[in-house]
Amino acid sequence: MSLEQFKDRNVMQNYTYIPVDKPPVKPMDKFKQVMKRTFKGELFVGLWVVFREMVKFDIHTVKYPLEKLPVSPRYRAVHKLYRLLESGYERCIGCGLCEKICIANCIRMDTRYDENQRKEVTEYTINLGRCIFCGYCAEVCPELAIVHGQRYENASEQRAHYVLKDDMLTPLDFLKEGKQQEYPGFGATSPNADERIKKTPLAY
Amino acid sequence: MTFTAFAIATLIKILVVLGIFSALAGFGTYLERKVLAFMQRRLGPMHVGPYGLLQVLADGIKLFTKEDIVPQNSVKPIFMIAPVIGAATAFIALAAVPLLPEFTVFGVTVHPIIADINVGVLFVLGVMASGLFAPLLAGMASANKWGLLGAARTAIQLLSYEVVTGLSILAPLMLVGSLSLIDINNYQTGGFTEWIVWKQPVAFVLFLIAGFAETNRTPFDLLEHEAEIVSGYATEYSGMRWGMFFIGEYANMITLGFLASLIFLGGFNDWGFIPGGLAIVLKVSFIFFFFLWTRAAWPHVRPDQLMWLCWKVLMPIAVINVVVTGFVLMM
Amino acid sequence: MEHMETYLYIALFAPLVGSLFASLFADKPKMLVTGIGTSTLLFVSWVSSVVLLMHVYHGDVVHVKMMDWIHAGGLYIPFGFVVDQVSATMMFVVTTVSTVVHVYSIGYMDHDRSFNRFFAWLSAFVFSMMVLVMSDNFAGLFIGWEGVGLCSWALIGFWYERESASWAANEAFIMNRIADLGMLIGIFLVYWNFGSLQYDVVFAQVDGMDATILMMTTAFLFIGAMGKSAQFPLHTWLADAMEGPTPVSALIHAATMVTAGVYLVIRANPLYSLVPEVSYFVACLGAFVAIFAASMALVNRDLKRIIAYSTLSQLGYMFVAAGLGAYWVALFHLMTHAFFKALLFLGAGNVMHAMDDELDIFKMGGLSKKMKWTMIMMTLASLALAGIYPFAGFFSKDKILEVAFAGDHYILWAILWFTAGLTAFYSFRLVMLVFFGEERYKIFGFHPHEAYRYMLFAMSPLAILAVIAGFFEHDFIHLVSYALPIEEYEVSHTVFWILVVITQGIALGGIALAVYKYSHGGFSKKWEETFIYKLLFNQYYIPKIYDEYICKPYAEISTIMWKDFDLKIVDATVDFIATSIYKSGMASRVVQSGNLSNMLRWMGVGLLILLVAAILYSPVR
Amino acid sequence: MIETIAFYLFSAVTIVMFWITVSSKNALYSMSALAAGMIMISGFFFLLDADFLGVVQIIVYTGAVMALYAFGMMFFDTTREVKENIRAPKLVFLLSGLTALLLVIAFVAPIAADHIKAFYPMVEGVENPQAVGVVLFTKYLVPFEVAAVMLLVAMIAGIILAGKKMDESLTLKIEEEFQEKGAK
Amino acid sequence: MITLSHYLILSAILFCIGLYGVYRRKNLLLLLFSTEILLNAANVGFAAISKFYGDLTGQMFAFFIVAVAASEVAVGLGLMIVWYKRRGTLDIDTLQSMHG
Repeated sequence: MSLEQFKDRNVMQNYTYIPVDKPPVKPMDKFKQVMKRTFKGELFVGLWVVFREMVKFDIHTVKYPLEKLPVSPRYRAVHKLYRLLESGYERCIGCGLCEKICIANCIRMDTRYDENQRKEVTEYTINLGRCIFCGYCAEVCPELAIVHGQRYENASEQRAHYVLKDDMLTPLDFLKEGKQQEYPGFGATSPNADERIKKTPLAY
Repeated sequence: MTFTAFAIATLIKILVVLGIFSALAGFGTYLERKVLAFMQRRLGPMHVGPYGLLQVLADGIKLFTKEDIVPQNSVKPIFMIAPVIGAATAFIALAAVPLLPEFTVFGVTVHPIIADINVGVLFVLGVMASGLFAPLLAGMASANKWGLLGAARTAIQLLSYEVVTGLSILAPLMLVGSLSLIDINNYQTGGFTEWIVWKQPVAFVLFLIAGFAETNRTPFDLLEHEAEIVSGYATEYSGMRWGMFFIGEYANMITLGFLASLIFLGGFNDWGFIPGGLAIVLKVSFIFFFFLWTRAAWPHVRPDQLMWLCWKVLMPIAVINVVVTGFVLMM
Repeated sequence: MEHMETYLYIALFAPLVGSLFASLFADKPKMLVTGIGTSTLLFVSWVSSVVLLMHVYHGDVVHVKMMDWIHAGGLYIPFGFVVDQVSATMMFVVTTVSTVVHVYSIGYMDHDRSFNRFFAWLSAFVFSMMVLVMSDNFAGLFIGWEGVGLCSWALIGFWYERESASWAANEAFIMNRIADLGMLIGIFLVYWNFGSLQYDVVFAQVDGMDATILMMTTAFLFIGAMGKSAQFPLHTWLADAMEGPTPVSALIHAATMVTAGVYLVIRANPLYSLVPEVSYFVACLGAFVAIFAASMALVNRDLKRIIAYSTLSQLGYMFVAAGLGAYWVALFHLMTHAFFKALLFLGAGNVMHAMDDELDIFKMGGLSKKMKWTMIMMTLASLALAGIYPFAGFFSKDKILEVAFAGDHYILWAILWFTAGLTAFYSFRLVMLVFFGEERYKIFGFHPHEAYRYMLFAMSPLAILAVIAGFFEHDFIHLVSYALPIEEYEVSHTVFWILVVITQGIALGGIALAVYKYSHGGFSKKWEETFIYKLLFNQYYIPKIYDEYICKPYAEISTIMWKDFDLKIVDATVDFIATSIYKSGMASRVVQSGNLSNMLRWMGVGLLILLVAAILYSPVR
Repeated sequence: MIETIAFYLFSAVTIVMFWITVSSKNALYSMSALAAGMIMISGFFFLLDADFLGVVQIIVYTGAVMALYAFGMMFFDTTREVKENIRAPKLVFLLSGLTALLLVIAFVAPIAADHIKAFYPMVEGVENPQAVGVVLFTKYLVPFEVAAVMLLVAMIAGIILAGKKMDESLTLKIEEEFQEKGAK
Repeated sequence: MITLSHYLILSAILFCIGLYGVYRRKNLLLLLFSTEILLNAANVGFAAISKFYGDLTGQMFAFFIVAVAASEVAVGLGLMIVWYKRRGTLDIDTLQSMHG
């Protein structure tokens, strides 16, 4: 299944509206309904449908551990923390917006001023056990430093594994190999963002 | 035949039937999962063995090795006995069912029926009816409100549908004039056109519907309706005790398949070029498949709909069928 | 024959239907429809009776068996009806008189509160009477017998608010019960000896019977007849029964019920004819009552009582005839008497109505101007009663005298002959005092008026019959000859004519005396001082004697029995039993704890005892 | 041989089961034991060649009657311990023991023997259900119909009794209930 | 060899077990259980006599007893439900509002 198919969210043409009558109340009406449903063959329609599917053998099973379905780019799975491409520093500027906005209270950060009087992030944890993957943190981040990744298999044997910053931060060698893709997904600006910006009075 | 020979033969038959049908019951679960999966565009068990064939074995091992949990407040002896009743009644019911035509092995003619009693049909029905004690006692003994609800549903559902079963089977019995399943089978020796189902289509449909209720299958599986009462009477069960309920249920399904085949579908008579032994296996298989088929196709009913269906629709139809049959026979 | 049965049932049950219909409205205010309805149904019954009479005229008999009434062990009593010549005559008489009386009563009871109830009872009476005369066995006869008694009781006491009326009703009823006991014994004797109660079965076996048994049977049956027909000494109730409404007196106490005794003797004639002793006693008693009652009628001042005594007297005549074996004569006199006596009573009813229920004839007089038609009809009836040619009474009464003379019973003949004179006298005394002479009613402030026109019309058939009934003598003889023995009396022509002349003479003499005396102011007062007058006026002191020598000692004995025997012995015994049971119940009450468990255990104890008994006394051991 | 074994086996099981039924304090034990005993009784019927009766015993007693009782137990909340105030237990033992003794004596002593005559003798070669049917629908037709009517009446009575509003009785009303009604 | 006496004695014993239950039980439901035992004991006796005298009358009686038992359960249970709804207990000792 290609990505384009996935992006097409217009599913309305496939909807079938089922008219719902009031359920019968009187015993005679109930009996009529049963008779109607019995002899109209609705029951056999059901039987036929499943039998047809069995014979057609049109299996839709994804052998999951062996094959996986593609994930939408805007999928909100485990977070990623990005680095600056040039310097390899973390993008996070320690503004603390993500900590403030997190409704599950799962982000925790400690900051201090370093010797250059720049803000330095000393501790940064996201408790994935509590996270509800709402995406607010990614949306609020001014630097695109925290984004949602595609990794949805996060089973583990220890709770401690759920808070490891290192798992989320792009490894340096990875960065050097140029594998850190610029994030187009959730929280990123849309491709046509410039067109959609309304000019403010200040711009004049 | 001497007493000893008789005893030995019977013992062997019992063992064979027990073994085969236990295995069949296990295999039934595999079949069910596969068929349901295919009908739902799935593959079903695939990983254990080729095409998941060894899944049965895996499940068996799992059930046997699981911890046997007995809740503290339950009535322990009865809690422990209840699943046994379920399995035992299912197999006892099989005792009076002629499974295959007579055949000869090593020069010995074998009657593939453990006990040929002349009230065979009634015996089978009676024993299957007393199988209701398994879920009933299980639910009542397990000190669990879902269990109790399941037990209550057992009482009303099985008790009510017993009536329909009995009445629906009465009309064919009137035609044949005997309660022995072998006599009923012999009545239909004439071939395809002689099947009782052509003479008693209404009875056949009623018998099947009631059979669904008696064996506690969808669309009438209210005793363990997952969406409503967790797992009904089996909520507190685990391990092999839980498994025994299912062996009983599948054995009952097979018994019912045999009954329907023998009474309505020509039994183990030769069917055209197909020899009788194979014919009945085919018929039973079809009925078994039909059980799975409906499970895939049809939704549950509500308990009140179930009772309504039994007493206000099926039973009157059954009575009318019996009366009409009686009049026709008199004329 | 089939449709004859239908007529029979119609004649029998039409009055019953009328009675039931009227009784539906018994507690409602007057509804004319009850009167008209019952009268119509009675007319229907009358028509049926006439048809039956025509049918049996040539000797046929209609006999139906309606149902098996009692069939227990050896006792078998079918319930059937027979219409032979005797009962057809009776039916004709009964339905005729009662139809007339019903129509008459619509006018007579016009202003009565219990109009509907009256007709319910009256029709019920007719039904009972029909059962009595139509029954083909003694049991049915007895039912009718008791039925007419009951209706008579209810009708005498119709105005039960009056003490005298209810007293008279009870008296009549009790007297009749005493007599009925005798009758019942007679019926038992019949069943005991003949093995059946069917008339034909019984009468067929009469010949071989023991004379004593026959005598006892007939005697006891006659006791019943005496009660019903108010013969001496059970006669007192009839005069008192005049408390009832006048139509009732006309129907029950003149025409029908009181003649039931005569009917019984006629019906049982095969028995009586075999027992000359009893028959002769019957005749003697009849003659005695004839003169005895007539003598009392001579002096009585009460309009209805005079007629009642005359009824008694005429019943005496009938018994003489019956006792002498001339049953058909008795029946004939019964019929003619019914017509003119009913007419007389109905006329008296008119007079009473006119005089606001005043009965003393000395307060009347000169009513002929106001009530011409009533006067004419009552005079006709009185002439018939007196036996003047050509009125109906002449034929029947003269026949009785002839029978008595021909049978060599000269004393009886003499008594009857004298009585005929008395009869003529007192009937015309009544007519004179009521209708002629000075108009004394004005002194007492009465305003008499003639009765309703339709009442007079209703009476007219009776008047006509009272005049002409006698001319049907030969037809009557022909009719009853199929059922009753007809004997030719050997009286020579000369003797016959002499007898006629003598009888007519004394009757006319009596009339002449009465007319002469009472048109000239009546007898003087000094007559009232004589012993004879007092004796007669007080009815021979018989009511007093009954009261003194029967009622009072009986009351005393009753008191003694009540105080000494009943209270001290019977009650004490019963109380002792009750108390002991009560006490034992109190004592054993605790056993009944209501606890199911305990009861089950008691049951177990019982089972144990039974088991022990079963093992010890097993019959198959 | 096998009959003897079966008889003694069934007897032992039945007696034990029934004893549990009458003596157990746990109602569920009682019910289960009773049901088991009933099935064993049907075993006796099969031994006695009364096949049809045996099947009827299973279907009616274990299938219907005991299930109804179980249903009742759920109604009455008696699936657990039953508290019973037993009075005079010795008397109970004495009574039933004596009865047992007497009955056994009565049956051992040939009191009833040799006096019974077969009115409807079993015919050789006719199967039991058939024979039963013939007798039931000829000689015992009227009782059979009466029994059918009785069952119908009982069914209606059961439905009516267990139905709504039947627990409100005017005659058995407790004083407070009246006042309660009046207050409304 | 099993004779009639065996069955009759068995029947007697079962009957007395039932009797014991009837005497002892205070709970109405359990009391009814005991009565079922009584009926079944009688049924065994009937069936045995039926067999050993070759007469079907015994079985007929047993059938009617079964019918009676079924009716008894239907009505009895209905009555008990009514009683339980009113009183909240099935103890017989509470069931004596009519003691003398």
